[in-house]
Amino acid sequence: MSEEREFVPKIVYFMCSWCGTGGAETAAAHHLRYPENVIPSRVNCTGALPAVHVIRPLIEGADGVVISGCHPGDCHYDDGNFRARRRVALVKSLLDTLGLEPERVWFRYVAHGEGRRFVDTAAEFNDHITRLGPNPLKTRSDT
Amino acid sequence: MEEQAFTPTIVGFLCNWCTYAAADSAGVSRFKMPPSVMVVRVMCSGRVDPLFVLTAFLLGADGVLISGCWPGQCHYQTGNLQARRRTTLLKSIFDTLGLEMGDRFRLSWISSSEAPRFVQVVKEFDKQITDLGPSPIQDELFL
Amino acid sequence: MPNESTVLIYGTNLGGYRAAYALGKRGHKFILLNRGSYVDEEKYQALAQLPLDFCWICGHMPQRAFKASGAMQDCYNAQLLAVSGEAGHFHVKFKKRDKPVNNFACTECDQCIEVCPVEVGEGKAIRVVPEAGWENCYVIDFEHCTRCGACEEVCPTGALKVERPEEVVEADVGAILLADAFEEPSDDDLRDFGLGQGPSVIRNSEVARRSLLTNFVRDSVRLPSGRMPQTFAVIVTPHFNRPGVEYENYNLSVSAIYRAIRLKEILPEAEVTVFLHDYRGTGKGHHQWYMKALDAGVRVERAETLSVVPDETVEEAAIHYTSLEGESRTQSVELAILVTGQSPPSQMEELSRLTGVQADENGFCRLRPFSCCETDVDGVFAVGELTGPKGNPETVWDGCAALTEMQRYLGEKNVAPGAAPSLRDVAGEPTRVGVFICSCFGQFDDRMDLPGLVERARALPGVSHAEIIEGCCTGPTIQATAERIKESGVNRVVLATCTPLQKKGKYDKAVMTAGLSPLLCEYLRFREDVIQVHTDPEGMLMKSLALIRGAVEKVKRGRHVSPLVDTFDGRALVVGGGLAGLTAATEIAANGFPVVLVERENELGGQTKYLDEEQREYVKGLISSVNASDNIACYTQAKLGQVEGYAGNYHAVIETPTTPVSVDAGVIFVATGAQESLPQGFLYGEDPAVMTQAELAERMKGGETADHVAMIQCVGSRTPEVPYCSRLCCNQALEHAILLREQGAEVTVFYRDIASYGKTNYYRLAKEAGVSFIRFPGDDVETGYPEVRRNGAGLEVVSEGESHPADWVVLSTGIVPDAENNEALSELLGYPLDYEGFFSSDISNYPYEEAIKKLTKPFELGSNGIFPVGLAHSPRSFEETILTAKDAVGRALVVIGKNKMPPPNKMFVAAVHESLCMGCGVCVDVCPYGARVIDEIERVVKIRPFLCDSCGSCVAICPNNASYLQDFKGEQSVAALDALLV
Amino acid sequence: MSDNGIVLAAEDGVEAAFIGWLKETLNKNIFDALLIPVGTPAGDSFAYLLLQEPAILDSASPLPPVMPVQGGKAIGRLTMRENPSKRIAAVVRPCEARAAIELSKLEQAHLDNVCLITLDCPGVLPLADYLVDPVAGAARFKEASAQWDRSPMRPTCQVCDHFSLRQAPGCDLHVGTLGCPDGTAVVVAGSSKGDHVLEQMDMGGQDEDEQADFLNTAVTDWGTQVEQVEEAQTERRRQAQEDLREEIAGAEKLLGVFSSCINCHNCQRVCPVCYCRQCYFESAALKLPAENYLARAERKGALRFSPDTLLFHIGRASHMALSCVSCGACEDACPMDIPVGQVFSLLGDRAQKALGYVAGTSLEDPLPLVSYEMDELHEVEQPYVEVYPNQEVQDA
Amino acid sequence: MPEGATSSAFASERLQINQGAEETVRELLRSLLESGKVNAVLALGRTGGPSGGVAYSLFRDPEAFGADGDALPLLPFMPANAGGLLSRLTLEGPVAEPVAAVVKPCELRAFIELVKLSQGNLDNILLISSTCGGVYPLDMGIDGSLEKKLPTYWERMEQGELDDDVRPTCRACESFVPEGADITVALLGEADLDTQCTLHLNTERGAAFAGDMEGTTVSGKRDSEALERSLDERKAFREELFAGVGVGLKDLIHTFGRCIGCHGCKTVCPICYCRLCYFDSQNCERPAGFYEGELARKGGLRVPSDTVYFQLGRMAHMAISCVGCGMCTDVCPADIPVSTMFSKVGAAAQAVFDYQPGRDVTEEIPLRTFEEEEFTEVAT
Repeated sequence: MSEEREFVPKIVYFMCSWCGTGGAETAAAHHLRYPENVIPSRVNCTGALPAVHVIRPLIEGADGVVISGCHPGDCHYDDGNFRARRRVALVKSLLDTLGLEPERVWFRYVAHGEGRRFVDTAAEFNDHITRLGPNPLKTRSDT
Repeated sequence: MEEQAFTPTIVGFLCNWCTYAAADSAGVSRFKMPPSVMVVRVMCSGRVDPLFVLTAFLLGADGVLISGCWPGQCHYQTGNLQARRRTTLLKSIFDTLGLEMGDRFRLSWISSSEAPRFVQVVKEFDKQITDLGPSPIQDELFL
Repeated sequence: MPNESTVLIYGTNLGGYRAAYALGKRGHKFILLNRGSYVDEEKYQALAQLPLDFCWICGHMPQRAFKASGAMQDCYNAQLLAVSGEAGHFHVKFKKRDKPVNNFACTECDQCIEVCPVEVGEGKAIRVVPEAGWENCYVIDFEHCTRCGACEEVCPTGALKVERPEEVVEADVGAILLADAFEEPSDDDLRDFGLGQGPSVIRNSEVARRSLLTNFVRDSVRLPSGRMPQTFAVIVTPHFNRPGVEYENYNLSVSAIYRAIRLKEILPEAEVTVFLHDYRGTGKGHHQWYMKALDAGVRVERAETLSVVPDETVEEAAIHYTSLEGESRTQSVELAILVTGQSPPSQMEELSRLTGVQADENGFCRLRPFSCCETDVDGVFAVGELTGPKGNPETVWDGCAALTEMQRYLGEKNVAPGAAPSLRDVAGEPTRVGVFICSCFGQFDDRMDLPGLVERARALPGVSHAEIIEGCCTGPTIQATAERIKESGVNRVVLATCTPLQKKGKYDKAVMTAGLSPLLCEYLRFREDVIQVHTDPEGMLMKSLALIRGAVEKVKRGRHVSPLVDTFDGRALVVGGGLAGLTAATEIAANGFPVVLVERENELGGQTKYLDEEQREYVKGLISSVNASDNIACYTQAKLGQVEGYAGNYHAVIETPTTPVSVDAGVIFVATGAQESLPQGFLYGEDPAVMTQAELAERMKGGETADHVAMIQCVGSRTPEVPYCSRLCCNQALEHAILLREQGAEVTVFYRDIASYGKTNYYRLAKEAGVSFIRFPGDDVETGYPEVRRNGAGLEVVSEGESHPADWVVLSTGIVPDAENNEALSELLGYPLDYEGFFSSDISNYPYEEAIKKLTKPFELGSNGIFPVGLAHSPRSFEETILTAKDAVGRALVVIGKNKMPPPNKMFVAAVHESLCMGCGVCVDVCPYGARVIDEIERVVKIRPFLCDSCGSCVAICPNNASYLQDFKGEQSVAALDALLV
Repeated sequence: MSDNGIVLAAEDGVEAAFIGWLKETLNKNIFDALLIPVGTPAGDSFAYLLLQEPAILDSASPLPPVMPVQGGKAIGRLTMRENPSKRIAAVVRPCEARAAIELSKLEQAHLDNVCLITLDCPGVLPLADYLVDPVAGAARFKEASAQWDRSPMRPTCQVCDHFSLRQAPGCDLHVGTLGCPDGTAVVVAGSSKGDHVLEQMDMGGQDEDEQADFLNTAVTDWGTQVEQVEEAQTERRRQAQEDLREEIAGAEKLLGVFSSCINCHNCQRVCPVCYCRQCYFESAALKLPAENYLARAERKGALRFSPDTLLFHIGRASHMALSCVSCGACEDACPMDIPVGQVFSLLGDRAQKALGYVAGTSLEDPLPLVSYEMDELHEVEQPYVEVYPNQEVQDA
Repeated sequence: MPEGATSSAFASERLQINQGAEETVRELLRSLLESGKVNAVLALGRTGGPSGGVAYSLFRDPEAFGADGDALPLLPFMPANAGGLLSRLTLEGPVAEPVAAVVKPCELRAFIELVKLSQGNLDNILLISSTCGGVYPLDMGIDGSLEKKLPTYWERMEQGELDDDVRPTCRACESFVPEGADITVALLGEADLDTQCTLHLNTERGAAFAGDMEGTTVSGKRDSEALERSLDERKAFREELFAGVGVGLKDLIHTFGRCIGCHGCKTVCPICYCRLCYFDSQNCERPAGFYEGELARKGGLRVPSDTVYFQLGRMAHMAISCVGCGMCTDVCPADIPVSTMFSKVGAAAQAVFDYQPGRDVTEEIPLRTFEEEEFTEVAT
C-alpha cells in the first residue's frame, strides 16, 4: 500500500503530429497540468506507429503506453487512425493472450483543440497505471 | 563407347587483360582447339569468387578453368595472387570432403602473348576432364 | 498596362480562407481584411455549421509561410472604405488597426498575462485565445484594460503595444473577393424557441463551443444545476422559424442527426428526439447517417409547426408542435438543443454601396447566372455564405472556383519563393550533437534549472555542445541561433524550444541558415511538454532530460539527403464532354494550358434533354468555345484506353475510331456524368399517363397539362439499392408543381421528405400555391411507397389505404451512377468509388461529406491529380455541376505547370531499402496517396516522392523496416524510444 | 466447393492409387511437373522435389511422417518472383497449402499455374523424435495415421482443426481419405482450376450416372465424417489452448517459457509466412551501441544478452500471427524444445479472431492490417464521456 | 610441438588462492562490480526463474555473483558463443568503461577473429577464461540432466579428464587452453577445485584487475602434464570423429540431405558476421524460370534448392576462421554433424595456410593477404 503511493509509473504517450500534438499544445496554452512522468513521443500519424514500438517500451521500462491521434474522419492522412485502431487491437490481443496486461495500452482520440481531453487522458491513464502497479516486465533482466 | 561420345562442359573464367586476350588471338590465328570451354570474361582472376566455381559445378559444369596473368603481371598488381589463395582454399575444401571437383578445376597463368599456351592448356584440361567423364553432380536431385 | 496580381479578400468565411489558400499556393498576393480583432473571432461560425465537434480548418493555412513569402497581408479590425477603378485595376482604400500583439514577434511567453493587474473573471484583461489554429492570439479586453502598460514593458520582443494606431491603407488589386462571415441568428431571431428564456434551451453551436477542449462529452450538455439531462430535443429551427429570419444550410438536418447520435453514444439511456419538418440529407452519406440514427434508437419527429417554452427556473422545456397530420402535441424535455441556420448577411448594404454588388430578394449577394462567384460587377466576386445558404462542400468549393473565375482579371503571379540556403552534407564527419535549450528570453529560468539541464545534456554520449539560447522565433533570435550552431561546429542539432506545429518553419530556417538539413535536427516542444504543463522542478528536469536524450539518439542517426524535384505536366486530360467536362476544359484552356477532351458519344454536350433553353444555350456556348480554342484537342467517339503514371506525370492512351492517341497530362478530370434511374413498377411504361419529371417537362413544353396530377417522390432513391438522396428531384418536382398550379391543375405530392434546398424556398411557394402534400411512411421502404392503379379511364394513387384519383402520375426519379462505366474507369485510374457508386470525394468522406476538414485538406496531390466533377462525383444541379468543375480547376491551377516542384515534404519523404524489400506490396495497399508502386521487374517498391505526404503508414506496416521515412528510420526510432525510458 | 470429384480405388492402398493417379496426370500432360515430398537418399528424411519424371514418383510420399520443410515455403521459393510457365501440381498438407495462400496474398508466391492438391492430414511426428530412428518413426507414423490416432504426432497437429481443406476455396484439389472404405479416397475440386483437372482426368468407363451416385455417396460419407472429426478437434484445440494459456500467461510464466531461447531464430527462418529476407529483429534497428545495452542492464540489474528475446517473440507475433497457419514448423526447428508452435498458434488464433480473419483459407479476404472498416473495434477506443475529475489538471 | 601448444599461453606469474574455483571467480567478479572497476560482466546466468534456462547476461548488480546469485560463470554450457555477443556489444565502438567477460577458449578465439574482421573492439574488455573441459550439448540444458551431471564433470576435470557426455566437438577440441586471456582460471587437471584454485594473470590488465585477490603469487615453470595428456586424448578422439564422417559426393549428400534449410548454423556461428547472409540474399532468390531450366536438365530437383551450395559456400566463406565451437551442431534441428564437417574442413584449410584462428589479433586472416611465392603447385 505504502509502496503503491510511492510508485511513480513511467508512461510513454504516443501522439500524432497533428491532433495529438495539437491537443498537447492547446493544453499548454491553457496552462493545464498533467503528471511529469508522462513522456510524449511524436509520430507523424498513429497509423505510422509500428506494433513493435508499442511492445518495446512495455519490455524496456514503461509501465504503460497511451496513443492519441485524430478523431475518425479527422486523420490528416485520411485513414491512418483507422489502421492504427486495428494495429492496437492486434497488440492488445497478443498481450492479452500472453497475460501481459493489455490494459497497459490505451488508445484514445484527441483533436487539436482538445487540450482538456489531452490532460485528462494523461492524468486518467496515470492514475489507472498507478493503480495497476509496476509493469513486471520492466525490471526483469531476462527479457 | 559412351566415353567417346562425351564432350565435357568447361567454364573458363578468363582475366580480361591476359588470358582473354590470349584466347582472342588464339581465335584470330585460327588455332584448333576443343569447343568445350565456355568463356566467361572477368576483369581479373582476383574477381573469381569461389562461389562462381561452386555455382558452375552445381549447375552441371564438368570442369572449371580459371586463368589470369602471370604473378607480377597482374593489371591490378596482386589480384592473381589472391586468386591463388582462394583457389588453394577451395581445393583444400574439396579434397577434405573427397569431392573430385578438386581435380576438375584448374588455375593457370597465361599472358596475352601466349595464345599457343592457352590452346595447350585448354587441350590438356579438356583431355583431363574427358578422361574423368561427366561430373557426377549432374544427376543429383538432392543438392 | 498589365493587370494587378494582388487580390483583396474581404471577410473570413470558409470560402474566403480556401480562396486565400489557393491564391497563396498559386503565387498571388492577397490582402485579408478581417472585421474581427483577431484571426478568427468569427471562428465559431464553423462550429455552428460543422456537424463535428472538432475543427482546425484555419490550421490548414500555411499562414507563416505565406507571410514569410509576402503572399499574405492580414489586417484586423479592418473596414473597407472605398473602391475605385475597374476589374484588373481596382484601387481600394481600407482602414485597419493591428492586433495589440504582433504574432510574428510574439514568443507566447505569457509574461504579459502574468504582470497584468486586472483580473477579469477567471483570467486577466489580456488573455490568450489558444483555439485558433493559426497561432495563439493575445487579445486585450479593452473594456477592463487600464492601459497601465505593464504588459508592454515586460514584453521581451516589443511585440505588444496596447494602443495601436488606426491606419488607412490604399492598395491596387486585380480583383476583389467578398467572403464575409457566416452570421448566426440572434437570440431574438430564435425567441420562438425559447432561447435565453430558460436554462434548458441551448444552441448546438454552444454545445460545440463547450466541447472545444474535450470533444463532445456529458459535461457539454450538463445542466446549470449540474444535473445530467435524460430527455433531449434536437430541433432544426429553420424548418419552423418565421420566413426570412434564418436560412437552412444544406447540412443542417444531418448536423441534427449527428448530434442525436452522439448524444446516444454518451448517454445510451437518454431519450433523444430530433424535431424537423423534413430530413434534408442531400449530401454524400447523409442517408446512411439517418438510418444509423434510427438504429441507435433516436426518435425522429416530423412537425408542421413548432415552438419551445422553457420553464424559467425548472430545467425543463415544453416542445409544442403540430404533427404533419395537423394534430397538436406537447413534449417536455430537460434540454432542447437548437440546430440553427444562418441569418442573411448584415454587411450587404455596405458592400453594395462600396462595390456596387447587388443583393437578391433574400438579402444575399446576387451572382450572375451560371457563375459560381461572379457578382454583377466585373472583377468583384463573392463566396460562401454571403451568396446564400450552403453546405460545407459548396462553401469550400466556392473558394477554389473563385480562383478559377478571377484568373482572367489577374496579372502574372507576384509571389516568388525565396532561394533555398545551401546545405552541407555531413557524411563522413564524426557525429557532433549540439543541444540548444530555449530560455524564452529568460522566461523559463525561474521555472526550472536550465544550467543544470545543460550540464546534464552536455554529458550525454555524442553531445559535443550544449547551451541556453534566448529564443529561436524572432528574426534576431533565429539569426543568433544559426550563428551559435555554426560557431559550435556541431553537425546535429537538438532544439528544445516550443511548438514545432506552429514554428517549425522558423526552426528549419535557423538550422538551414547554419547549413544543416532539418533531417539532422530534432525540435522539442520544451514549453508545451514541460514548462507550461508541469510544476515539480525535479520531475521537469527528469522529463526534459529524457526528451533530450531521445532527440539526441534520433539525430545521431540522421543522414543528410538532398530533396528531389519533379515537373508537373501542364497538360490536362478531361474525360467526358458534358457540362462539367466542357467547363473544366474551357477554364483550364483559358489559363493557357493544353487540354485533351475525350467524349464517348459522337458529339459534345452530354445529356441536354433535361435542360431548359438558357441552360442549352449555355452549353452550346461552351461547346463553341471548346471548338474555337487552340488549346483544346477534342476526341469524340473515343474512350480512355489505358492510363499510367501519377499526378503531374500521367501517360494515357485514347482509343479513337481511327488510331489510338497517346496523351501526356498532369491532371485528369473525370466528368463522365451519371444516369436518370428508370422507375420500376408504378405502371410506368404500361400507362402513358405515368411519366418521369423529365418527361413531364417535355410535355409541359408541348403545352400539355392535366386536371389532377399526382407526384411520387423518392422513386428509386433512398432505398437499400440506392441508399442516398438524389438531391435534385424535390426542387424539380416543386417547380413543376407550381407551374401546373398556375395552369390550374390540382397537384398532390406524395413524399417521404421534401429535401428542397437553396435560397428560393420552393417548398413554401408550392404550399402557398396550393399544392397539397401527403407523406407516406418513408422509413419502411418495402411497404412505404404508394401504389398506382388503373381506375376506369384514369389512374388512382393509393397511399395508406386512401385512394387519390389522378390523370397524370409523375414519378420523381433519382440519379444513379453509370455503374459499369464508373467501375471500369475506377479500375483504370486506380481511383476509388464511394459506397454510392459515384467517384469518391477527393478524400475519404467519413463521417460524411461535411467532415469539412477533409474538404479543406491542403495536400493538393491527395487525389493523385484526379478530379471527379459534376454528376460523376454526386447528384448535382446545373449550377453545382459548374461549381464542382471550377473548384477542381482551381485546385489543379495550384500545382499544374510547375517546372521545378519539390516533394510536398521536401526531404521528409518515404524511402525504401531495396535490398530488404520483399515487394509484398502491403505498403502500397496502405499508402493513402498512391505514392508507392511495385517495380514488377525488380520486385521491389519504388517511391513517388511527389505524392508522399510522409505519414509513415508504410513504415508501420513494413515488417522488416525496408520502408522508412528519411527522419523516421528504424534505428532512429528504437534508439530514441529506449532513451526516453532510461 | 464444387460437386465435381472422383473416387480413387486400389488394392494396394490409397497412397499407391493416388501416386498412380498423379503419374497419370503427368502422362496425360495435364501437369508439366509435380512438387511433392520424396525420401532423401540417406532414407532418413524427406524433401520436396520438383519432378517431371513419373518414375521418380515411386519414391515419393504424399504424406511423409515428418515435415522437414514447410511445403508453403517450398512453393514460395519456387514461385516467389513470377508465375512459373509450366503447370505445376503441388502435393502438400492442408497447413502447407494455407501458407502458400497467405504467401500469394503477400506477393511471395504466384499460384496462377500452380494446382494446390491437399490430403486429409493425420499430422506429422516431431522431427526430433523421428530422426532418432527414422525406420521406427516411419512405422509408428504408418500405424497411427492408419487409425487417425494423433497421439504420437506433434502437439500442434494433435489439435489441428484444419486437417482437411475441403471447404477452402483457395485449395484446388483435395484428396479425402478420412472415413473412406479401405483403399479408396475421394478427390474433390475446390476451384475451377481443380474442376478442369478432374474433367481432363475423367476416364469415363462406367456409366456416368452410376458413377455420379457412387461418388455422391462417397463424398457425403467422407464429408460427414470430416465434419464430426473437425468438431471434435475444434473442441480439443479450445481445451488445449485454454490449458496452454494457463501455463504461459503472465510475465513470470512467459519468461519461463522463453528462458532457454538461444536466439537462433530458427523459428522465424522456417516459418512459412515469415517471408522477410532479413528479419526486423536481425536488422540495424536493434543493433545499438554498448551504452544502450549497459543503460538497460543498469535499470534491470542485468540484461540478458543477446538482448530482446521477448521482444523478438512478441514482435514476430505482431508481424505474422495474423497469417499463422499453425503448421508447427517453428517448434520442430527449435533446438531448445520451446513450445513456440503451440504459443504462436494460440496467438494466431486469438489475433485472427479479434480481427475476423482465418489465415490461408481464401485468396480473396484482404490481409487484416492492410484493410479496415470505418465502424469497428470500438472496444479498443478508450471511452471518454466525462471530464476526468482530477485536481492536478486544474489551472495553476 | 605439444609442450608449447598448451603452456605458451600462460604467463609465468600465477596467483594461488585458497578458495574453490567457483567461489574465487564469483568473488572476483563481485568485487570488480562492487568496486566499480568494471561496469558490467558478461557471463552465464539463470533466466526465467528456478524452472528456467541458462543464458548469457550483462550483469550490473554485484549480487548476481553472490552465493545464490543468478550468475553461473563456470557452468559447462554454451547457449551462445560469447565471442559473437562481445562483438554485438562492441560493434559500434569500444565500451567506455571496462566490461569483464567470462568466456571459453573457443569463444575467446571467435571474438579475436571478429575483431580482426572489424566486428568488435577489444578495448576495455577484460577477458577471463579457463582451461576448458568442454561443455554439455544444449538439449542437456533443457531436461535438467545438466544439473545432475555437474559433480561428475568437476570430478573428472580434477583428474584432467572429460566427461563422455560433453559435446563430441569439445572432446575433439585441441585448443582448450585459452590464448590471449587476461586472466586464465586453471581448471582442467587441477586438484581440489572446490577448495583451491589458480589464476593465471597473463596480462598487465589481468594483474591490475585481479591483483587484490587474496592469494600467493607463484612463478616459474608449471606442470602442464595433465593438459598434455588431455591434448593427446582429444587429438585421438578428433581423428576418430573426423574419420566418422564419410567423404565423397554421395556421403556429402547423405550427411546434409536432411538439412531443413533453417540456416540456424549460420545464425549461431560467431564467425558468420554478415548482417544478411549471401545465401539468404536476392542472389539466391531465383525466378521460376531457373527451376524450370534445372528441371529440364535433370528431370527433378530439390526445392528449396541450394542445400549443398549453402554448406560448401559457407565453408568457403568462413571455414578458414572456424574456431570449432560446435554451436552449429548444437543448434541443428536435423542433428547434422555440422561442426564436425566444418572443423574438419577448417582444420585442413587452416593447416594449408598455417593459420590458427583467434590465436593472435595481429595475425592476418589468410584470404586478406598473400605471399609472392607460395602454392606454386596450385597454379600452372
